[in-house]
Amino acid sequence: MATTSPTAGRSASVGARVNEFAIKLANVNGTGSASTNNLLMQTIFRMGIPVSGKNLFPSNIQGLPTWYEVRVSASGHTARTASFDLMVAMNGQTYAQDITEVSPGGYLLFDDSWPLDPSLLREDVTFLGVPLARLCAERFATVKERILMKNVATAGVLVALLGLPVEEVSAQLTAAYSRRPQLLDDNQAALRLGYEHAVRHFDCPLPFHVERLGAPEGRVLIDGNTAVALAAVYAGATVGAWYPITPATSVMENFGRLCAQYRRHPGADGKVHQDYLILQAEDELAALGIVVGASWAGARAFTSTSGPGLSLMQELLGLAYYTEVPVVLVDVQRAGPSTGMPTRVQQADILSAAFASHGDTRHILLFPADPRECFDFTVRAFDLADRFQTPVLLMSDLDVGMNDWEVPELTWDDAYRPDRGRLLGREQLEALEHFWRYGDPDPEGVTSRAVPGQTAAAGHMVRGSGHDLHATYTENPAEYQEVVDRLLHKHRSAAAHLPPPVVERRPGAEVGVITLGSCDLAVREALELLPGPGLSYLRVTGYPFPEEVHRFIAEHRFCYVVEQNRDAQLRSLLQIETGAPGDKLRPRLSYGGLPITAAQVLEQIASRTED
Amino acid sequence: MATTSPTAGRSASVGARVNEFAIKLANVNGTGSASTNNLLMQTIFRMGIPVSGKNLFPSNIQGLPTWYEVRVSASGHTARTASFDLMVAMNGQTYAQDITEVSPGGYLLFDDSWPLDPSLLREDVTFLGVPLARLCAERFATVKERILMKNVATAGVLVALLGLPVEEVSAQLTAAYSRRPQLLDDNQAALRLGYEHAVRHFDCPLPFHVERLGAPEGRVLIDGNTAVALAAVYAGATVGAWYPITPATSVMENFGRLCAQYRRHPGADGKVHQDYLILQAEDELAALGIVVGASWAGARAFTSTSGPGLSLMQELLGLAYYTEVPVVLVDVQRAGPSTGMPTRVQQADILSAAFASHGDTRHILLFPADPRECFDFTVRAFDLADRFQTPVLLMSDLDVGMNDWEVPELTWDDAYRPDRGRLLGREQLEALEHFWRYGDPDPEGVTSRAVPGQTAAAGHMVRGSGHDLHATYTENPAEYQEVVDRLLHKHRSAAAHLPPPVVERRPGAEVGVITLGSCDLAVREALELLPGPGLSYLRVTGYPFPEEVHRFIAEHRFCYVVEQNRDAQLRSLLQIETGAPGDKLRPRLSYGGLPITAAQVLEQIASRTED
Amino acid sequence: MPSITKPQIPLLPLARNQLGLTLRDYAGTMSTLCAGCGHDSVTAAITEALWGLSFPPEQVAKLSGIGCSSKTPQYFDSAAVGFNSVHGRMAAVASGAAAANRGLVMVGVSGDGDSLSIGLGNLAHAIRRNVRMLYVIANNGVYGLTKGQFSASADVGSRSRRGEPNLLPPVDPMLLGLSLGGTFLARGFSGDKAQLVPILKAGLGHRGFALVDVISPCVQFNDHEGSTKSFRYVREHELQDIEADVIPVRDQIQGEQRPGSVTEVELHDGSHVRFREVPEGYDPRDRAAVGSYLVESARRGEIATGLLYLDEQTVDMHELNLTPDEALWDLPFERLCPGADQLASFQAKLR
Amino acid sequence: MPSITKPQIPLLPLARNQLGLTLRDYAGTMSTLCAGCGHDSVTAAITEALWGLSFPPEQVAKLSGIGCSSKTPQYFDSAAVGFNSVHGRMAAVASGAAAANRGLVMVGVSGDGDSLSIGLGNLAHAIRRNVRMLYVIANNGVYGLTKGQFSASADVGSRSRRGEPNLLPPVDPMLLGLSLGGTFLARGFSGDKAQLVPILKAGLGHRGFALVDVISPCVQFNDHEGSTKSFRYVREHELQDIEADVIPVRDQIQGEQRPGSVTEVELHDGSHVRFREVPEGYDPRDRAAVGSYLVESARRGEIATGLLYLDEQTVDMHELNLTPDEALWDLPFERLCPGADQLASFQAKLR
Ligand SMILES: Cc1ncc(C[n+]2csc(CCOP(=O)(O)OP(=O)(O)O)c2C)c(N)n1
Ligand SMILES: Cc1ncc(C[n+]2csc(CCOP(=O)(O)OP(=O)(O)O)c2C)c(N)n1
Ligand code: SF4
Ligand code: SF4
Ligand SMILES: [Mg+2]
Ligand SMILES: [Mg+2]
Repeated sequence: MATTSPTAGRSASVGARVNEFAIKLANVNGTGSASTNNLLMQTIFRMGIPVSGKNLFPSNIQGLPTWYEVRVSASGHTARTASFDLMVAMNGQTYAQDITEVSPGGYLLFDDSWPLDPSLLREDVTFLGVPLARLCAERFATVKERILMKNVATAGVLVALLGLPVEEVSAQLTAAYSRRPQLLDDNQAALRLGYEHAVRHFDCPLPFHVERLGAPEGRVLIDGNTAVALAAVYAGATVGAWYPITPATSVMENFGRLCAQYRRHPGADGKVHQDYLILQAEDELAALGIVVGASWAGARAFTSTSGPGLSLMQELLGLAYYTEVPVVLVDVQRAGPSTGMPTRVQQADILSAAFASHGDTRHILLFPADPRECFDFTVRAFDLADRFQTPVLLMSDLDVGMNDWEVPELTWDDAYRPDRGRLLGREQLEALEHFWRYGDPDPEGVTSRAVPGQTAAAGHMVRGSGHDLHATYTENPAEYQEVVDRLLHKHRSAAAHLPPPVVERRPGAEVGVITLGSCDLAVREALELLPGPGLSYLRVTGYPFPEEVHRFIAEHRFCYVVEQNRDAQLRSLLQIETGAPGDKLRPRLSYGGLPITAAQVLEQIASRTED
Repeated sequence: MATTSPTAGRSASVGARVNEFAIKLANVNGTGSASTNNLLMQTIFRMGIPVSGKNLFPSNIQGLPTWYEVRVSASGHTARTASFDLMVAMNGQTYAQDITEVSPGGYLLFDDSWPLDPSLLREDVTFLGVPLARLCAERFATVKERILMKNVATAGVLVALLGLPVEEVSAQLTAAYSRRPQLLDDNQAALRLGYEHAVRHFDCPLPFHVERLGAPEGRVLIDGNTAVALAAVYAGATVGAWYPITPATSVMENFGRLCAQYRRHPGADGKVHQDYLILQAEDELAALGIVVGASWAGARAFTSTSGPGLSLMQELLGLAYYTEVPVVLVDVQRAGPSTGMPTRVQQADILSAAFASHGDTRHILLFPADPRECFDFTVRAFDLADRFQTPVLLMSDLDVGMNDWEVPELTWDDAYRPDRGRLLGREQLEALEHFWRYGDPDPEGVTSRAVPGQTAAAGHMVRGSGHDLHATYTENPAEYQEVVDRLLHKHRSAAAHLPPPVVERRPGAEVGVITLGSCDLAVREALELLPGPGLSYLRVTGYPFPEEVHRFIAEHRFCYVVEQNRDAQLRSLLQIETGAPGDKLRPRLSYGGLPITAAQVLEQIASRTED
Repeated sequence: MPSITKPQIPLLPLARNQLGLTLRDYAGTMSTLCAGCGHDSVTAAITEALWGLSFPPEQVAKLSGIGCSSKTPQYFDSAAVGFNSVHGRMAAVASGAAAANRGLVMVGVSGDGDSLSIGLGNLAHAIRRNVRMLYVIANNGVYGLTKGQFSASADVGSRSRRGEPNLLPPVDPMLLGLSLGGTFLARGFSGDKAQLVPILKAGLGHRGFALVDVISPCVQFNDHEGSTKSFRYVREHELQDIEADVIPVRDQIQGEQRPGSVTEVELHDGSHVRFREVPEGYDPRDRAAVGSYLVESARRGEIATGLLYLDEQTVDMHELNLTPDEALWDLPFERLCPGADQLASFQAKLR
Repeated sequence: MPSITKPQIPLLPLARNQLGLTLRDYAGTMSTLCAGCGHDSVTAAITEALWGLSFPPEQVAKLSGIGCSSKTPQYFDSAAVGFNSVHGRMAAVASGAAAANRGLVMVGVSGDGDSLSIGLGNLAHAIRRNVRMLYVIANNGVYGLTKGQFSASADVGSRSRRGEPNLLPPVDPMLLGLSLGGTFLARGFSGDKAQLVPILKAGLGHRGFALVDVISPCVQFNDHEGSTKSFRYVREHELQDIEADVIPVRDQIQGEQRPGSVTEVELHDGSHVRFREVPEGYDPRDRAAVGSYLVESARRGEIATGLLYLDEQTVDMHELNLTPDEALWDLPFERLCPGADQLASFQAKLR
């Protein structure tokens, strides 16, 4: 990944731009800056202005650099950008790097309690010094208070600089700390401290700032992992098993919190009962083992993990595939290989997920592009897993999963009932002439399923070893093949049931762009900025690929395939499945670990249209 | 896979054919039939006639059906065949199936101590009844003797029927049991019993039989797992770690036996020392962990496993890839998915091996076609792993690994010295200006390596997390990418160092056949039998694919890709790597678990040339 | 014909249990293990225990990993649904099944390789979770199915068929279980059904994880001189300490009476376990003493058998997690899904 | 500036060891752990132990898994080559490194999550193999790096930051190690360097697997009221039983003298370990008694610290496998390769 040119994707100089700008806050982790970040995001969001926040945090708990990027875009371009109109440079360790990311004509806010190293100044940047540490030291007694309140004071400065409604911000603080009066006082005081200092010393607001557009009607700020957890509650999952791993941890932690909220009922005995069971397993093998066992016994069950966990789950994924046990696995992808960068994003588990496990194995994948799709696709994942009696992997990523995204409100149809597929109840089983676990397939290759504990006639024993229609062990080629051929047919049949790909054809476009997941916004922004007749767009939402994907590729002279990994994994899968030649699918890759920007997409497409 | 038509690949009726026929022995496992099988194979082999033996055994220890197939072919066609001139039907459980596999005009040998169910007779087959059980009951006292000796008596019958030199067979028994006179007597008696009965009652030899061609000069009968183990000894591996799994178990068991033979030396203390250390690990994760640790500390180390183990090794393979630690992993493939059919063959771990582990990870693979290549490629695997500081996976399979193959004698060049690549010794390290573990790459992207325990200047800490040139943790995109980009370059550079693919171009051939590993003989036989101008042939021997593979595909209008898996895994890898469109690479698949036959290849190619 | 006669599970065709079922109703398909394999006796004992406790055959869930031992669930209770999973993961799979449906009678069968090498971590944590199930280790000191490598329970000095000695100290599942807070630890011998069946019954009645180590000789690879898990060796060295007879409240089952003092413990399901303690004062509820006892008897080269440790105080996974009495998998969807209105209110906070 | 001041390893710049090196020569890079993290004290103690035993800094091999604790090998002995491997597999990777080069001073640092949950099986079997190494568990009862979930060593009733109680019984690595035939089991507290450094030295001198459990509080997620692994809790409940001072033959190191009876044990490297036993008659070589003692002290809510168990009779992995004295990795190729003639004779049998 080349460093992004500061001009691409944004206007070159910072004029008086209302509701179109980006700021970045550089901090040290563990010092309480997160609340400030949220305060800003929330306020802007509530003014009805499209906004996004990207949290770039280290794989460490305290003391290392952390950044928060806020992009405000009335035109709806809320993909990550890499050049900033205002840098809030609160971390000395990264100052030299941070200053380079300010757009020409932009601003840098720093703490002038200490002098700035003059070698770090830039001619084309306006430096705004505020003696934040000194102000806080004067106002607050303890070191801890000073560290925490400096963040709020900084927020106060930004409220003034960006034209945010200070009363609303103040009201938010009041709401947040209503039960802790001392903390509330401190917060309010710190906010004023920063705010008033800024108003006194600077021309507020800056040329770029916000102006209210309305209320965020029908929109919410939510992260993907929360959305997944909500979906698991709504889809009726009762068993969750997991092993902590960044950036997937909050999926199951949120599921637990939501279940505690919605699934605690008083039992017949008067005690509170919990209509769910979450097991923090000893490792990822056990986590998936538990899910397989629970699903086999009839529950909707799921696990969440990230790359290293996915690697550890390979054997059990193969088991679930071959025994035809539903599994929902949420893979919140991070940068690999190996432990890689646990707090950075990539979409690099695609091949590993599609073909997870040795032998001829293939799985259904879903690729959500934002938290709303995380919600919808997770519900869908449970239905697909049940219907096709097979693992379904929701391929989320750190950007979607852990950052707050502004999306249309999640909706729910109370008429929804789980599609449990061919899972037979006791009565159905008793009515059967015979029960063959892997016999009598429906046209899509699905056979009927019985869980333990029902009726003697349904007795059988599933196994990961070679088996025939009755689930009996076999080494007979024909009996063995009958089952694995059906598995392939079943897998292909699933394509028609996946969420349809998102397609936007430009009239006359000879060239297309194919992408997936969290690349969506950046690619769309890039396409708008691209000169000329424009490119058609297709966002893949799942694997196996529906017919529409094949058609799109066939229709275009060639397609760029934009994805966030080094090895062109989506492109590889497209090659295998569609048979398209390599020169029809041109990889455009971004894999530095930070969410992809329109500038990166543009640069790659614009500079190498020939190949 | 359609069932093989009995005529394809063999002449329709059984005439007087010398040194061109196939027989099959049906038995029950655990009854001692293996020694008979070996006796027959060995004798034919020593007569200088090309011969192959396929052991089809169940995943069980005692009491289930087991078969042994012997194919004799003066013309060198020793791939498995599925139609037999003589069936030795010693297992009542499988009789009904066995009778169907006899070629029209063929023979069936059975034990007529009991009457045969007349419904199982076939008009076009000659039935040879020998009262084996009765003969043995008369001659031997204990049940155990009777069971065992019945096998030898059967061998005696076959010696007569097939025209084998009875004195040579007898001499073999003498050599084998020289230290156990009672057993020897029994064996000789049983051999005579069967032999003489046959000579008395049948026209011996049968129309198809053997005639000596000479001595097996320069050829040996050996299985692939033994060859791999020998190579590990010869390449200087000192640490082996493994977890038992069929069909890989005998790799490490043989390594242990060979080391005990060649690597026990008296130490300075007068005690016997073992210049090797084999650890039977608690699981495959530990086995590979041990190999990674041993290699990191400088030893040539390796592990052997099969599919399920490969799945469990995914995470550590990614670690070795990213930390650039050499690993030699022998994957003796069996039929999947999941536990699959542990005693049946497939080539279905290709994708799982090539992209083993989450994130952007890819490995070097080698595909041996026979035990001799197992030997050569394993030595090469150690050199490649050291040179490219990365895992190398030898993709053997059950057919190559566990069956005896007749191959040219293994050869060894005493001038061979391990290519340890850029592994620096103490002096080299001390002479360095600086040691950067991942800096200063050579043109192929390889950097210098230091093992622990050498010199303070080389101190560093490798890690599976994001790192820079110094092996220091980083989350910086540019630093991170510098390393992973080099890894990709390194991987590609390895292509030129792999064993060259085996290519036979037919003049004017527009169509090619691409295959790999143990498909070799069957495909070659099929190509000879194919009418018309003929097809060019390429056998892939490794991944990443050398230039020649790309060229071959480009040169032909299209290629069939013949492999033993359901999902066209080699074809998929070829698509990804060469960019060839789907219709240029036409999958021809065989995956019932028995070694592929020429008839299967022919049928597939002949019946569907259009697609 | 040369085919091997397979051991059949001995049937008592006339005896009927409380459900009116005979042993045959709890039978599985024919075993494909080696003639004389100890595992077949374990199968027979499990069959008898299930029948004896009058569980509806279809209420049972059978689970296993991979190995000769792990094949055996196929050989009992064909009316049940079973899962022959992957090597070493049965404890995890069983935990999930138990989570989904607490009404199942969970029977897991594993081997020493399956449980003590590849599966050790997962077994350890299933013990900690106190998943309610009977977990049988058919322990032969070898990997039978892969042809006789030493397992982690092979004793030091034990010799393989090829004559190589085992070098590593054995893992004793009882000591291991004790160190991990196991709540039911018992050991039997496949050759002593009179002792084994009551132990299995007690395990099936235990409200928690019942770990039963059954010494089950491999006639193929570990039943020769030099092996410490052979029939002869076990017969000579077995130290029959404590016995447990389960007496379901529905019907008193009389076990063989043997001399010795008796401690009676009530299980949570209302049935009673009686210990006949050979050592004076042996208390299966005294963790520290049980540990010393196991260490000491191992040091004497003896195998302590019987119900060795019992803790009926610790609650099982479901009680711990306050799940309802119903099976989770079968809860009505209406009770699980908060509905559109709740989703709207939840999102009100996200604005 | 708002950056956090990191704890530095306290240096004694003037003191020199037998190689003439100062503590600084055994230092690593600056820690990035939280200010006040117990793990930094563990690092300091390891640094001091290595220095004190005068190992050449480059002779050390540092290994770890994944977690805050597993980051620490970076923070000592920069002259060594280290391997920060993957979660839970350090015991296996270390086994391999030790196999390849028996001359290395092997130091592994892991966490309770790394060792007792995901890595439990592999740790157990490294203990069985008796790989010669120092294996430190920096034990804080939580998963620090993933932000505070309970680990397998969290005590029952211990509360997370959010106030949720831990429900499962803790795994005590000492009891676990004992049940698996561990040969060196010791426990210290990161806050008591006077006791910890001698324990680590003893472990480094042990000819076998030295498992050292160090209670090392997480100031971020497990140092609040309700946690049983907090500084305050440990200080109040620690039961300092036995102490070990390593006295290398080259130079007598004086530990703090405390009252109590002394048992002197000679280690294989010729150094001596002395135990000051608080309980009358405590014998660290009596496996059964140690077990009861650990169970009993845990029952009293006390943490037994010190050198708790020692077995110097069992040989280590290399001795067991009869490997030569030289490092395997460095054996001359000529000694390893049988040569062309042998290959020909071998094949003579294949004809
Ligand atoms: C992941 C994996 N590794 C290895 C194997 C091969 N394997 C099958 S059974 C077995 C050992 C079985 O030993 P044990 O559990 O003691 O059962 P037994 O056969 O002795 O009853 C092994 C290693 C496998 N099936 N899966
Ligand atoms: C396979 C895998 N699963 C999960 C993780 C995420 N992870 C990183 S550290 C950690 C736990 C660390 O706990 P512990 O070993 O106790 O170390 P501490 O941070 O408390 O020192 C986990 C679960 C991972 N890196 N790899
Ligand atoms: S090999 Fe051993 S364990 Fe397996 S079936 Fe035969 S006797 Fe039983
Ligand atoms: S989170 Fe806890 S364990 Fe991790 S560095 Fe901070 S204090 Fe230490
Ligand atoms: Mg076993
Ligand atoms: Mg911890």
